[in-house]
Amino acid sequence: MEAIILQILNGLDKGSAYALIALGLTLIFGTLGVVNFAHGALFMIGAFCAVTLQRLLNLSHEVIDDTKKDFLGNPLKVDVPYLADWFGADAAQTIIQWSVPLAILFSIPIMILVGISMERGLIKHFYKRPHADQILVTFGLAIVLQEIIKAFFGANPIPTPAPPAFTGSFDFGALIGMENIIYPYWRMVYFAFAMVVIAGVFAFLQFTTFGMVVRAGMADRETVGMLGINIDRRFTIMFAIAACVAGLAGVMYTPINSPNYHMGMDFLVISFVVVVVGGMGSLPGAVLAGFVLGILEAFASMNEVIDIVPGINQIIIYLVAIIVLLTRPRGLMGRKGVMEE
Amino acid sequence: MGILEVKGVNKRFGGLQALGNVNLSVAENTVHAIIGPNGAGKSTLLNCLVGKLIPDTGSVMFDGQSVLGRHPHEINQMGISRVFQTPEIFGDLTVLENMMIPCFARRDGSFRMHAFEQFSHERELIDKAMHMLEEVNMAEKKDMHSASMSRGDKRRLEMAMCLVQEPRLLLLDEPTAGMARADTNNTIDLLKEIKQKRDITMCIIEHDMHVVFSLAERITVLAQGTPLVEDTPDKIKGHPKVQEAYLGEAAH
Amino acid sequence: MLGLATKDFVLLLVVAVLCLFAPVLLNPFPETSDLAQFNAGYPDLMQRFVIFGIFAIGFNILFGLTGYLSFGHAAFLGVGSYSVVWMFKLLNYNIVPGLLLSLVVSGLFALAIGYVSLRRSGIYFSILTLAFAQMSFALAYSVLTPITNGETGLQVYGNDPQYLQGDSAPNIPHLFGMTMRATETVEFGPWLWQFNAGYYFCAVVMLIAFYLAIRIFRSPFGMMLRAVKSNQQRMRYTGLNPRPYTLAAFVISGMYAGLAGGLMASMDPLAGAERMQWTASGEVVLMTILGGTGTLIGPVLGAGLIKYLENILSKINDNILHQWFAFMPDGLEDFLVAIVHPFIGKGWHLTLGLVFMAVVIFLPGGLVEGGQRIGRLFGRKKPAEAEAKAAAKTPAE
Amino acid sequence: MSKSDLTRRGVLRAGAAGLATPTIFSGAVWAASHSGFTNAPEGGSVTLGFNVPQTGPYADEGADELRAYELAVEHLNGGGDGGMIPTFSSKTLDGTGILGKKVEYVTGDTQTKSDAARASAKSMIEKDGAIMITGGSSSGVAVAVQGLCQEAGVIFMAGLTHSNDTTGKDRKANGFRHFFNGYMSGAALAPVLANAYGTDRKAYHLTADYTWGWTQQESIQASTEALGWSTVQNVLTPLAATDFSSYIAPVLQTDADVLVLNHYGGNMVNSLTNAVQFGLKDKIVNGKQFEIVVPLYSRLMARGAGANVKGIFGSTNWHWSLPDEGSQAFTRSFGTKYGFPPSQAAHTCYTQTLLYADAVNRAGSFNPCAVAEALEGFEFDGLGNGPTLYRAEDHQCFKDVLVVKGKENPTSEFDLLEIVEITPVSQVTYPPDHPMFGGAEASLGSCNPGA
Repeated sequence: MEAIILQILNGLDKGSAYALIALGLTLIFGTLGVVNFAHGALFMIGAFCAVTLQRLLNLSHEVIDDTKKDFLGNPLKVDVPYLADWFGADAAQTIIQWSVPLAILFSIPIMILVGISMERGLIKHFYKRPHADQILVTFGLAIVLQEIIKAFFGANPIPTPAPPAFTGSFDFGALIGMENIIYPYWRMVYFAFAMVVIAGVFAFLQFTTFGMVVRAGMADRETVGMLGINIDRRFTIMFAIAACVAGLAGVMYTPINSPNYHMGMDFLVISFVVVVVGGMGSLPGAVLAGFVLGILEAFASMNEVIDIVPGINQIIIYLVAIIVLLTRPRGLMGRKGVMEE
Repeated sequence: MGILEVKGVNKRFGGLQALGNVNLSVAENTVHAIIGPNGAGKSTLLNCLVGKLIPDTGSVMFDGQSVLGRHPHEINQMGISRVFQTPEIFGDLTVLENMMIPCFARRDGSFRMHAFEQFSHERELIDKAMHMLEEVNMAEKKDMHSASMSRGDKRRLEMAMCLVQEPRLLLLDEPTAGMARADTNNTIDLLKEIKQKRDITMCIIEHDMHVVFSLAERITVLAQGTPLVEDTPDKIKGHPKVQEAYLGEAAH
Repeated sequence: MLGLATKDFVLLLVVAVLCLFAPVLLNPFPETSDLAQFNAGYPDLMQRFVIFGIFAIGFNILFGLTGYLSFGHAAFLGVGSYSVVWMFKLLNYNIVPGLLLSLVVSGLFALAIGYVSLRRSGIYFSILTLAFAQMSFALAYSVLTPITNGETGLQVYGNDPQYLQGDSAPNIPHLFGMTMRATETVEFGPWLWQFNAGYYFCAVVMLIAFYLAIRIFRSPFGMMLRAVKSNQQRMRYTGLNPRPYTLAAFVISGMYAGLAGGLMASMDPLAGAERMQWTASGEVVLMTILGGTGTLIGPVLGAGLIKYLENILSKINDNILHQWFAFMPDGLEDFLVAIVHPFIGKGWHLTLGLVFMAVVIFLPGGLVEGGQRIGRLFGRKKPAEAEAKAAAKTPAE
Repeated sequence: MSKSDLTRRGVLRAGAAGLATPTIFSGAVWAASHSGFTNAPEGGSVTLGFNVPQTGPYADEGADELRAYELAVEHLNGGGDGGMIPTFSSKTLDGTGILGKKVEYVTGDTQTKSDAARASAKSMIEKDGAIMITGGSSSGVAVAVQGLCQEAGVIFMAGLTHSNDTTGKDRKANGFRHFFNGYMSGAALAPVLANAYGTDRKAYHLTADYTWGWTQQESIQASTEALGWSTVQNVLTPLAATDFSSYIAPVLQTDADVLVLNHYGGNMVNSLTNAVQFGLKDKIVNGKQFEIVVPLYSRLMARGAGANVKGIFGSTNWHWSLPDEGSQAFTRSFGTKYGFPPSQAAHTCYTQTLLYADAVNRAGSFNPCAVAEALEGFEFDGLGNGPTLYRAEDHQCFKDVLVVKGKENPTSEFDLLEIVEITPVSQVTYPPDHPMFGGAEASLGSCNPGA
């Protein structure tokens, strides 16, 4: 029982990441009709916004400490962050430790800028091109973005810990009278954050005129165009929002797993699977599929399950995708005619 | 006994009764029109005839054989061809290639692996296709990229593609929808010419009364999924029920 | 000739001549020059060019003609490789049984996956094929290790049965005694040319595959496949069943992939699971689009370009850059090295990404369109590239 | 014309001056130049092939290997401070290259994929005339390239490869490994673990689901069980996994009190980070403090896990803080040139290059068979690991193994590990026909000089 509760928590947590990435992807892919292979790169850039902020806060000058020696036997040079000079060592320490939450604010304008320049500079010209061309250009872009990040930050993972207040884990078990149900704080934060972002995007699309127009555009782009509404600008904003969602998912993910330059590619395939299993053109479908696949993946990695079906943990997502697509032609909640030709 | 016999067909979509107890008989070698206001169930009925939809109850017999449960391509192979509301052609292919495909389909059936055969060896089919193109006055356009043609040409090509298969029943789904008056008249003339030259049964679904009364020998009026009356054009014109259900509404 | 229209025959002939003289043509720079770094005329890379050419030609039969974008073709590549190595392990090092088996096994594999995946179209089809291939990869890497030898890759061990291995037969892959690694080396002035048996074998296979592909493209069957891409609705209402046509195309292109995989293992008797990963599937998609989807020669060009960049650029290091720019003043030399540095060696991915973007932005029809433009620039059509594209679109007479 | 199974060139480059008169189809000259083995060097230089991951997850490790190789070439050619050459017990290296020939090198990208690695190695052999291939940062690649070098008839000096198979069931006559292996990690770690955590421990293993993971797990399980530990469970995790939470959570439900992470690289960083997130380090089970063990440590990767490595035991092939003369010389030489201390990958690659060069000098020939003979059973010292034996039976180096622990108070980003114990070589030695190494069936085959 405890094991099952824990795996549900794990599933919700994995699902949060999947859902957030898929949500942004489906806005671009299911809505704008662009097969965006660079979406994983947006997630990665988000994560590196957190790394960059951490580096910025850590900007230091060297102070020579004669009492210690470095590996070559010379006096040790100690890096002292400028922040420490300005606010004192303890305050600086606290600010640096809180770099990931701070990076949320830092990343939003950056991601919007990245999204807008990507859409205006490149994607815009590919709305009417075949999907094949979109794949080639966005894949090329993804590689270029990845390599730029690699050139600056290297290939190794970079630790970006959560603030001390959120490290460690919470004892659920004590709360409900069961043993051994503890769960990391930051993962709970991630889940809550995902919920807020998802709710925000839905509310935005549901309750604003902008959202109404975009939803109408999703359903029938030509008609909306004919109404004289400038759908182009709205699509740009849409793209920026999608980039933002992906970026925020990346920022918040950094304390869970240390970011590296190819983390986007790792998530790319999964996020396409999630979007398609959810059904093309359906935002709730993408979110639902994210959580369903997350939970199933968590369950499939339980020993009891692997003992029965060896290797199931390796293939569960793909197996589920096949079953869903064969039983439900347009995924869980897909609309007819979107990307079926 | 008509070539097409529809008996007691019902079709529901959720709570909506799209077709209610439809009976229809189309006699061989006639032009039969099905008219009715929007939402009367004309398209649903047509889709039941070609295998796109399966009725909940009832039977659809073509030449004594049931078409129900068969795939569209099987129904076509039985001798039913269909012209769509917006011309459905192979836009990426040339006009002649468009014509060749129905020729192959008629000769080789629904699938054949002719992967290593050559076009130049298919003289007979090419002649047949060219012949048909001449009949619809498109022979000189044979190498054109078909997607780049006018709508009227596309319509003519589509009809030629259907006719080259020598169907026994040709279904036309609003063949003049969205056309200018002159184009409509051309289409009417073309259809008349076609009818004159061969034995063929046509079933037209149409909105435009001008087309219907120019072509049809019998007319069925559909309203709210049920046939209202079936009669000759002259009788239909004056029929009070029709006036009320259809023409009356159209006069608004 | 050979049942081909003249222009197709000329294309085939040009490709054949290029293949024949590839060891010379791909080594344009004398060994002694600094530019020898860009020579691609060594056996392994030439083999890769033609093998990936086969892979891409086959993929194009499916994607270029029917428009069905498979994201799982690497699975067939892997299956083909495993088949060949298993034949090496069980029978002997002759490559013929293995290649035949790779055709059969990849065909059956494609039949099974295609039968299921083709129930859906568009992106749903792509994801189904992707899922099957990723499952194959994950299982081959782990649970199926007894069959695939997992991460290490399937290879021949000394204690394998090799029931038909004669004492005198070569202990490396061979074709009835002619080893795939046999190389004639010819020195011509400062040039060095390597004529490799394995490469020529692969080239012959590719020419046959290319010839068959032209025949398919120009056949009524090829036209039906283009009809599938164009309008499935009309096709059904014309009495044709699109499913067996797409399935046939899927199986044929799966067998091309299997053959390519088989050849890879024949040239180099090791079959690794990563050959089945999605990145490998994606690579052939990129090759095809890069070269020109639906054109005859495009996919081969795309395959060549990607493999060239991968194998040549990745080997250029700063040391070599300094040699190139050594004639310049020191400051300028360092500056140029610093400029070029990000794009070579470990940065070859960056160049690859930029090439993808540049091609798709400036040459919407892929490399073939580039060829056409050059052809137009010089006022006369280049037979190879220019006609390939035009031919694909001209009437099927 | 000459006929050969693998050709060489490089000659032309090196001996360019001698080619003033163009020779047309001068096959005879070619044949004469063959000394009965692949890529026999001619002229004044010899080409080595450095095949390391330059893209993909191990790119940083590959970059460090490449730095070490460049340093080694510099030292062999008489540049720099000579690094470990002066401390090396064999004194044949005198800064004049190898056998008097200047050392040149080519580089390639393995991408950490067997196919790409083999393609890269082949191009070095076929195009650049490399006489020896070295490098790599994973066992799959090492085994694949080793097999290729065996077929091609060149020597392969493995870089970082830790799987038992490399010198176990996949051992090859032309392949040599200086790096230690899974068995040695297990044998070295177990006593230290038993000492620190007691002999009554229940271990839970998470293992990367591929050959290296399995051999590592098998080794550590055998060594710890021999000292009284029990193994609660071994769970295989997919290589592609990035989030290990669903594998870590079940640990909480068992009575295990030690978690062994048989992961490397990105897998290790993530699984360790996740384990610490779940509070495993602070957990008390059966009245004992819960512990985590990472059998194979890499300083580069440990950096990715940040503070999570503190206090966690593992093993490593070498560490820059070793006090012996050789290690100090190498660290000084590397650190002066690049500004940071070398990694264990860099060390093993540097050492392998020196060992190869020395073997050629001692053999007096570049012929792979002669080189192999010179390396087989070679005993040496002064290269940072104390007295070392290149065992003839399986071409594995036998030397002391370092047991390390994540440092509590690192002074810099390079100072993450502290050496807990140097396990003597006698404790980690095993017979060549050990069942974990292919048993009696495993054989080197015979040396292949190519040509």
